[in-house]
Amino acid sequence: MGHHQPHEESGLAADVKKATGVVAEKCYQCGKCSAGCPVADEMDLPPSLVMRMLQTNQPENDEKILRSKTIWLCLTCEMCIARCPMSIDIPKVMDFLREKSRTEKKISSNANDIVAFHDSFLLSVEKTGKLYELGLIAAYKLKTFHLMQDVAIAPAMIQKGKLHFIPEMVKDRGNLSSIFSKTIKKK
Amino acid sequence: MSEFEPKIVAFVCNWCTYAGADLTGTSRIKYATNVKIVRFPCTGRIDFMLLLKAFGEGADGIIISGCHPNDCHYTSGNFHARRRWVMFRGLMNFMGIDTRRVQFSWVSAAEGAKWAEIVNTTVDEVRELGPYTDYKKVADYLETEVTNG
Amino acid sequence: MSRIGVFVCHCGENISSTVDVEKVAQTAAGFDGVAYSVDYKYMCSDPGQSLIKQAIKDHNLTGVVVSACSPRMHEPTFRKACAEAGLNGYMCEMTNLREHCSWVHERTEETTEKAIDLVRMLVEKVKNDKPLEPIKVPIFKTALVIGGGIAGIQTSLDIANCGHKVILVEKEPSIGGHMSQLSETFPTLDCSQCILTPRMVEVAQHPNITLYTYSELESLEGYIGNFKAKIRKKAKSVDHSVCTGCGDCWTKCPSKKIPSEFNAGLDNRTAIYVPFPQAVPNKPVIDKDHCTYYQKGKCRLCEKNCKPGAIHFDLEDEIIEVEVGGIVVTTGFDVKGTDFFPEYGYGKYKDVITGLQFERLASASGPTLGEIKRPSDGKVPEKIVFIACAGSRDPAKGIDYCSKICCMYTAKHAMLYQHKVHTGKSYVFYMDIRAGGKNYEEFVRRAIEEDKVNYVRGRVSTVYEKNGKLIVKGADTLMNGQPVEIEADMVVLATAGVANCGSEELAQKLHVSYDRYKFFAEAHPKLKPVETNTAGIFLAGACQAPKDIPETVGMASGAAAKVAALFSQDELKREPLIAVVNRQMPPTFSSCVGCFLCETACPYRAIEREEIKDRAGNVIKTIAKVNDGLCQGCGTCVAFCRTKSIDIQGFTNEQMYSEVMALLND
Amino acid sequence: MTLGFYPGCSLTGSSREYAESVVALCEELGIELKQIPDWNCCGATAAHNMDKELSLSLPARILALAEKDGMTEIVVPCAACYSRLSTTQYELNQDETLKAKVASIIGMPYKGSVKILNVIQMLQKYAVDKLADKIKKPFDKEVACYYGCLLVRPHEVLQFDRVEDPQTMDVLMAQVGAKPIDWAFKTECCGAGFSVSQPDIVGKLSGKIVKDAVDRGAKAIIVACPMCHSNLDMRRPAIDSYLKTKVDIPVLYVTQVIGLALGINREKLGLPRHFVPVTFA
Ligand SMILES: Cc1cc2nc3c(=O)[nH]c(=O)nc-3n(C[C@H](O)[C@H](O)[C@H](O)COP(=O)(O)OP(=O)(O)OC[C@H]3O[C@@H](n4cnc5c(N)ncnc54)[C@H](O)[C@@H]3O)c2cc1C
Ligand SMILES: Cc1cc2nc3c(=O)[nH]c(=O)nc-3n(C[C@H](O)[C@H](O)[C@H](O)COP(=O)(O)OP(=O)(O)OC[C@H]3O[C@@H](n4cnc5c(N)ncnc54)[C@H](O)[C@@H]3O)c2cc1C
Ligand code: SF4
Ligand code: SF4
Ligand code: SF4
Ligand code: SF4
Ligand code: SF4
Ligand code: SF4
Ligand code: SF4
Ligand code: SF4
Repeated sequence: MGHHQPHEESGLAADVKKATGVVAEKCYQCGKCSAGCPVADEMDLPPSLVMRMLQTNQPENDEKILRSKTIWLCLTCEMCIARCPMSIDIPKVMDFLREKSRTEKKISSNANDIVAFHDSFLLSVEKTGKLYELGLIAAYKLKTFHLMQDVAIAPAMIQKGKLHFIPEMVKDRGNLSSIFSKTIKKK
Repeated sequence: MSEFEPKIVAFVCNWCTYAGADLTGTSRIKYATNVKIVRFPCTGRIDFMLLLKAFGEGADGIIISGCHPNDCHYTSGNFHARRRWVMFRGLMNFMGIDTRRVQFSWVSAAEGAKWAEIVNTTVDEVRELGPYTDYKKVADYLETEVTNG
Repeated sequence: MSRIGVFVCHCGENISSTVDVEKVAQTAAGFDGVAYSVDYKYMCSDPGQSLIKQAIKDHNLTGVVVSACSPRMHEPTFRKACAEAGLNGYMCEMTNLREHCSWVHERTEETTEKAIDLVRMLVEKVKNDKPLEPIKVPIFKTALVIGGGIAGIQTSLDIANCGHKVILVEKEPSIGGHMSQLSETFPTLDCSQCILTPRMVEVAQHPNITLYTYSELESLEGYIGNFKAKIRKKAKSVDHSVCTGCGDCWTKCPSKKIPSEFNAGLDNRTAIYVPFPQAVPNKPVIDKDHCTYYQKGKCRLCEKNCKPGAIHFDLEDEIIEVEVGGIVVTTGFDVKGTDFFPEYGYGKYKDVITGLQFERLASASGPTLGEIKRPSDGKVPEKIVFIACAGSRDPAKGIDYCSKICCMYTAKHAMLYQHKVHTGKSYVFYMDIRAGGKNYEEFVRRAIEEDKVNYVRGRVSTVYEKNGKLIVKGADTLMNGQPVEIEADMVVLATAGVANCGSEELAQKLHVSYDRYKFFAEAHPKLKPVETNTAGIFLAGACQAPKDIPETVGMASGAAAKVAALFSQDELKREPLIAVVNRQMPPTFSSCVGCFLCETACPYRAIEREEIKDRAGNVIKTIAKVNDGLCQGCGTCVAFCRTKSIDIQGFTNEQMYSEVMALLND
Repeated sequence: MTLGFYPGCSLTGSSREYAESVVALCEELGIELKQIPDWNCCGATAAHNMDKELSLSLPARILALAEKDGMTEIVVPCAACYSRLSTTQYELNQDETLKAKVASIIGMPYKGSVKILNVIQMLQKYAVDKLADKIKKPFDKEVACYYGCLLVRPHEVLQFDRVEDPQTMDVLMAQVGAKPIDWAFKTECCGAGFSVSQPDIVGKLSGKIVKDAVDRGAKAIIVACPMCHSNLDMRRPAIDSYLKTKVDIPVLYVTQVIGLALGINREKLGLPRHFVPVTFA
C-alpha cells in the first residue's frame, strides 16, 4: 500500500550510521573521494570502494573492510569530504572503522607498523602526560624491530636540541591514567 | 432491527474522488450502501462547520476525500483542507467529538477499488463504534457557542 | 415556490435492474416542492430530453433533478436541454444513480432507499439553486512572448501563422538565445546557425510579429484574455529607423575590451555593438556601462562616423503599454560559470572552460573560426578532458538535479574535437550517461566506438596547472576507484544549466510560481506541462527546466497551440461556478469585514480589494472582491471566511447544508 | 596584553624552533603568552585513530585547565593540536550528553567557551596593523605558502579561509614583503602522522609538495604546523629518494619569516635548528 515497513537494520553500514550519522546509501559512487585521496593508490580498498562495500550490506564485505589496510592508511586529511558532492564524512567513518577494527582485534597485519606507532605514542602520553619523543621512538623500535630506522636522523636531532633525554611530566598523572582507564583501556 | 447500520456522509472533491467513485461503479465493484456522497468542487471548499452540522443532524460517520497531495486540480486546495483539518480535529477533540468518526483520505480518479475499500472499512469501523448519540450535546454547543460566537 | 421536476432514468437496465426506479419516482413525487416526477428508459436519448423539455413547459418547472448517471458524463447535456426549454441551465442538477448506486450495490431494499436519499438531497439543493449566466470575458487576441531564444521564436511564429498578433520581447540586442551560440547540434550535428538564422529573419519580417529587442517586461496587470503589460524599451542610443547597419561606428569605437557575451568571454567587443554578425535586428546599440562617453563624458567617435546620423546619446528608456490576451514565457536558462568550483580552477586557469565556451571554439563563426585552440596560447590541444556533471548532481557545491543536456553535448564536444583534431586524445569523466532520446544513445556510442573518445566513469577531484599542462586527477570507479591522472592541454566543464538570474523577479511580476531552483513551474508535471497556474500564461523551453532543442521546440509549439485555442473564441465563456462576495444595503454594504483571509487562501490570486466610498469620496470600508477572470471556483476562500461573506456559486453554503440535512433527515 | 598559550608536545621537542619563534615574535609585538598550567598532550593522530572518547578527553582536559585558569583566548601554534582542540570543542558543543560524559572522564568541569586561535589568526587579530611600522628588512623572497590539511579542513569546524586555494597566509606573507607564488599543493596532505611509521609515504606525499614549490620558483616553503615542518624539513632523505634528486629549499615557519622581517636574530628564531639550512638573513 505504498507504505515502507522500516526493516531492522544490521551490519556494518548500520553501525556506521548509528555511530557517525553517515548514511552509506547516499554515496552515488562518483569516485571523487578516491580521485583526491593522497593515499588511495596505496590502499587495498580506495575510499569510494569502502563506501560501495558498506552499501552491499554483505557480512563478508564488512569483514574485509575491518581487516583492510585502508582504514589505517587514511590520514584523516579530510580531502575527500571537502570535495564529496554528497558531503559524506569518510574520515569520520574511518575513525569509527579503526576503533571497531581495534576492539574486535581485526587489525590488518599490513598495518602493524602504523598501529604500533599509535600504541607507542599513547603509551608515552599515558605514562608522562606528554609526548616523550625519544621514548616513543625507542618503544616503536622495540615493537616493530625497525631497529635501524631513523638512526641517521636521531643524532642530528639531538645535536639540534630537538630531542630530550628526560621526559617532561604532567603533574597530575593520576588524572591522566584515570582518563586512559575510562576510555581506551576499557575496551 | 438486526444490526446497527451507520449513516455516513462523504464529502468529496469533484475532480479526483468523485471521479474515482464513478470508476468504482464502472468497474462494478460492490460496497456498502451506507455512504452517500456530497459533491464539492474541491476539498479546500469544505467548511468544517459542515461536519458539526452533519453530526448534529444525525450522521454517525464522515468521510472526507480528495486528490492526492500535489495532484489537486486547483493546485493547493487539498493542502489547505488538510491543514485546516489538523486544527479542526483539535477543536473537535476538545469538544468531546470522537474524531475516529472522521475518515480523511486521498482517492484519485483511477482508484475505484480504493474507494470501495475506504467505504467498507469506514462502515465497519463506525458500526463498531456504534450509533453516535452524543450529537445533541454537540449540536447544542454548536448552536450556542460556535455559530453565534 | 419551487416547482421541481424529478426524472428517474432506467439507463436501459443499468439502473433499473438493482434500483426500483418506479418506487423512486413515486416517492419523489411526494417530496415537498416536487411538481412532477417520472421514470423513463433512456433520459439522455432524444425522446428522453424531449420529455424533460415538455415537462418544463407543461408543469412550469422551476428546477430539474435528473436521476441518472454521473454528472461528469451528462450534466452539460441536461443543462442544455433545460436551457432550450427556457429554464436556466444551472437550475438543473443530477443525481448519480448509476455509478454511485445501481452499479455498486445488489438489488436490495437498501439500494432503492439510498437512491431515494440521493434524489432527496438534490431536490433540496435545487431549491437553493440560482439562475446563473456563463461569465463572458472578452479576449484581446494578441500574444505576448517574453524571451527570444528558439522557444520564443518558435512560439511567436506558430501563433503568428495562426493569424494572431504577437509581441516578442527580448532583453538582449538580438534574438537567438543560446542556440545562436551553438556550433553543431546533437544528435544530427547540423549547424545551429544554419537552421536558426532563417527563423530569426522570419520573425523580423512576419507581418503579425512586433519585435522589441533590448526590452523587458516592466509590469503586468489583468487576467486571461485581458492582460495589460508595460514594456520597458531600453535606450539603444541608436535610432534604428535611420541606422543602416553599416558598421562604421563600431569599427571606430575605442572601447574595445569588453568581454563578448556572445563568444562567452573568449574575445572582446566594442561599446557600440551588434552581438554577432547574424543578429536580428542587425543594428547596433550602445552599452552605456562601457561607453567612454557615457562614463567619462568624452568620445562620441561613433557619432562622428555615422553618416546617416543615427546615433543619439540623449535617447531615453521608453515605457509602452500593450494589451494582450495570452502570454508565453520563454526566457530560457543560464549556464553556471566555473568559478563556483574552486577545485577545478577558480575560473583562474584560462584553459579550463565551460561547455558554452567550447561551442564558440567549435563554431565556424566563433573567435577561432571553428578551430579548437586553447585560450591561453592558441595552441591546438593534443589532450582534452571533458568533465560531466560539473555542478549538477552536486548538493554540496552546486545543484541537486541533473542538467539533462550536458551528457549529450559533452559527447558532441568530444566528437567534434576528434573530427577536428585527428591526432588528439579526448577523455570524458562522467558518472552516468543520460542519453534518453531518439538517436541519442547511438550518438554516444558513436563517440565511443568510432571516434575513440575515452570515457572514464568517475568524478574528477581536482584540476591544477603545471608547466602549461592541466593535471586532472580523477578515478576510475569501474576499476575499483583506481586513481587516474591525465596531463591535459585543455579542460571543458559541463557546467550546470540553471535558472536565469532574473527569473524570480519575472515570476513575481507575472504572478506565476517557480520551483526551488527558480525555474518556472508548470501547472501539472505530466498533463499541463506548458501551462502555468495562472490562466492565460504559458511556458516553453528551458525556462521550465534545462532541455534540448527538440524538446524546446515541441513545447513551444504546444504553448502556441494553447494560445491559438484561447484566441479561437471571441469571448471566453466560463462556468459561473465561481466565488462572489455578498453585497448588502448600506450602511453595511457587505458582511465582509475586510480580514482578507480569503486573499491569503486563494491559489489563483483572484481576490482583490474594493474600496467602498461615500459621496465625498472617503473610504468607508475595504472589502474583498472576486476577479471573475481569475477565479477558478475551488472554494478554498469560502472555507476560510469566518463571516460567511464569500460564497461559491453552484456550491453555496445554503446548497451544501441543505443537501446534508436532506440526506440525514429522511 | 596576555593570551593563554598551549605549546603542545612538538613545540617542546622536535619543533622547539617554532615555539622559540612564536615567543620571540610575541615579545616583539608586546603580546604576553601564558602557558596553560599542567597541560597534557592533545593525543594527536594516535588517540584519534585508536579511541574516540580518548581523542576527545585529552583535548578537553587542556581546555578545562585553561578555563580553570580564567583564560578566554588561547593560542595554539601547532596546527595538529589546533585541529584536535577545535574539533573537540565543536563536537562537544554539538552534543550536551557527550560533553557531560567527557567532563566526567576528565574529572573536571568543562564549559567549552575558550576561544582557540592558531598563530595566523592571532597575528591577524592582534598584530596586522602593527606590522608595517615594525618591518626592518622586508622578506623579499618568492614563497610557497603551505597550509596542509589541518588548518583548513574541516571547514565547518575551523571556518578558516576557503578550503581550496586559501589566502590568509599568502596575504600575511605579502605584508612582510614576501612574494607568495600561486601553486597547486597548498592544501595537499604531507603524510602527517606517518612520519615514523610510513616514511616512504611521507617521502612521496611531501616530495610532491616540495617539487611543485621548487618547480614554480619558490625560494622557501612557509608552514604553520610542526608536523608539516618535520615532514618537509627532516624527511628530506625520503623526499630526495622519492624525487630521485636533491632539493634544498628551506622550510620556514610563518613566525620565523615575520621575525626575520622585524629584524629578530636567527638564533632567537631557532633557525639553526633546521635540517635544511636557512641561509637568509
Ligand atoms: C553548451 C551547450 C550546448 C548545447 N548543445 C545542444 C545541442 O547540440 N542540441 C540541442 O538540442 N540542444 C543543445 N543545447 C541546449 C539548447 O541550448 C537549449 O535547448 C535552447 O537554447 C533552449 O532554448 P530557449 O529558447 O528555451 O532558451 P534560451 O536559448 O536561453 O533563450 C532565452 C532567451 O530569452 C531571453 N531572455 C531571458 N530573460 C529575459 C527577460 N527577462 N526578458 C526578455 N528576454 C529574456 C534571453 O536573452 C534569450 O534570448 C546546448 C546547451 C548548451 C549550454
Ligand atoms: C512500463 C511502462 C511504465 C511507464 N511509466 C511511466 C511513468 O511512470 N510516467 C510517465 O510519464 N510515463 C510512463 N510511461 C510512458 C507512457 O506510457 C507514454 O509516455 C505514453 O503512454 C505515451 O502516450 P501516447 O499517446 O503517445 O502513446 P500510447 O499510449 O501508446 O497511445 C497510442 C494509442 O494509439 C492507438 N493506435 C495505435 N495504432 C493505431 C492506428 N493505426 N490507428 C488508430 N489508433 C491507433 C493505440 O491503440 C493507443 O490507444 C511508461 C511506459 C511503460 C511501458
Ligand atoms: S565522493 Fe562522496 S559520493 Fe562520491 S564516491 Fe566518494 S563518498 Fe561517494
Ligand atoms: S581523509 Fe582519509 S580517505 Fe579521505 S582523502 Fe584523506 S586519507 Fe583519503
Ligand atoms: S554607423 Fe550609423 S548607420 Fe552605420 S551601423 Fe553605426 S549607427 Fe548604424
Ligand atoms: S561614444 Fe561610446 S560607443 Fe561611441 S565610439 Fe565612443 S566609446 Fe564607442
Ligand atoms: S545530463 Fe549527464 S552530464 Fe549533465 S548533469 Fe545529467 S548526468 Fe550529468
Ligand atoms: S533503455 Fe530504459 S532502462 Fe535503459 S538506460 Fe534507457 S531509459 Fe534507462
Ligand atoms: S475572508 Fe470573508 S470577511 Fe475576510 S475579506 Fe474575505 S470575504 Fe471578507
Ligand atoms: S473560489 Fe478559489 S479561485 Fe475563486 S476566489 Fe475563491 S479561492 Fe480563489
